Amino acid sequence: MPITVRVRFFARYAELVGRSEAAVSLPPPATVGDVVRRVREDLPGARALPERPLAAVNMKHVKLEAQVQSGDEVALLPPIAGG
Amino acid sequence: MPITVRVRFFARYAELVGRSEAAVSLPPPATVGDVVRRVREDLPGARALPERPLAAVNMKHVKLEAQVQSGDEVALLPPIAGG
Amino acid sequence: MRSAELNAMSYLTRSPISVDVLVAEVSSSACGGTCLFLGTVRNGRDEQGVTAIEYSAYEDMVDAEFGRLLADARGRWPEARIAVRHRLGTIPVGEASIAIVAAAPHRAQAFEACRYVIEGVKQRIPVWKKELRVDGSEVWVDPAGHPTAKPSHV
Amino acid sequence: MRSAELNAMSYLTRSPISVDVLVAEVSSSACGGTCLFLGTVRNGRDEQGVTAIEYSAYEDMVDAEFGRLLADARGRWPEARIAVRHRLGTIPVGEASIAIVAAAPHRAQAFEACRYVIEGVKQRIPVWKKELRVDGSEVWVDPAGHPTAKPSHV
Repeated sequence: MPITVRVRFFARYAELVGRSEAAVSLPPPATVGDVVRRVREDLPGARALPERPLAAVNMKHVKLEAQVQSGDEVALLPPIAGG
Repeated sequence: MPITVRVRFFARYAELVGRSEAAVSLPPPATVGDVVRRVREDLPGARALPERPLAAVNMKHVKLEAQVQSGDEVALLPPIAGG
Repeated sequence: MRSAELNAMSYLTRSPISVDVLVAEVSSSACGGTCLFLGTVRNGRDEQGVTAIEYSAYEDMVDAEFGRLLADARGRWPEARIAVRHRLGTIPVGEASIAIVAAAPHRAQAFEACRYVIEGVKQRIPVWKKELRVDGSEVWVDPAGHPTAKPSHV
Repeated sequence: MRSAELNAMSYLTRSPISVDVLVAEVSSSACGGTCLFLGTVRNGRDEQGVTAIEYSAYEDMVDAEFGRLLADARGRWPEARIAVRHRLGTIPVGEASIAIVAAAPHRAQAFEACRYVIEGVKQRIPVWKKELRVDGSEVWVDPAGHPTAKPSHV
């Protein structure tokens, strides 16, 4: 039973990938890093994303080693430039 | 030829002395400390002033050892409470 | 899509930030010191003909992360009253993109809490900016040359 | 007596302080960070039924000393733009007695310059305050239990 997560792209990453979100499925167990690798392989333009971007799961900052579960919202975040 | 300075009192010190200024004459050479001693001796109520108050001469903070000259404005300053 | 709505409960706004409103939110007779920080769009020595900056965000996460950041600040300065507003959209040079206000019984707490929050914003709050230049070009701002650095609290 | 006049060139005012005016005085497209400090009359845990504070000053010296203090600050942070206003007279609880604003290209300069000026005020600027209490009594405020301490810069 594969894990399916919703991946969201923001700012420059959304421009690079040409979309703001995608559904990604992969076999368990899977980490955020696995999601990133799958995205970079499967989505046109996603090769331009860094191999180790900032990431959040369900709106919390996480390391790329964090596990993901079906239904999670995984966000790939360009370098933060708020304020 | 005595030195004559204008002494100014502020806030609580003006209340203690019952006036906001006084002319003080004393023999040269004289320091701010000499002015304070003379004030405490001569003016009613001035005994209640501290022996070593904050002081300014011509609107600059000074030590009590600073020399005074005729025409100087010597101010005795209660503990600063600005802001 | 919930992130498109900027409602009254959000730390985000698309309108100019009112300093008066923010200061009023935190004012209290128990507080003797208030520190306000305003971040404004700059066209200075390090910029080249910037006319405005377009701010975008992962809006739901901004609100969640601001909630955690302010909870952290309140844990450190329990007596501080803190309010924050981040503006999104196109902001012209000279106008504020962020305002943080911290009121506290004593000034040291107010300064420290305010500074803590803006430093946290720079590390944690998922907002991005694109410089709009006089020549018509647009450039994403990559702060401080740490393009893939992780926030230190992760 | 010149000290009775509070003219436009003074750092002193007898009216409520306008934060907007002060921020506008320092704003510049080269400045990305602005830090404002407001000192407000407090009726908190450490006070007993304070309704207002009456501020008085050695007014000519306040202006002279503020000039020196701001020159010191500008020497340390040459890119900072700093404005300050101290209010005198009877100020009710919750209203500001002092406002200091520092704008600078980067936020650290703005915070540091603003903090430097308020710390200098507490040490150097000859202003005094008398608490007016609900029971009708009046008490001169002697800050921090150092009644005859000299400012450290003397």
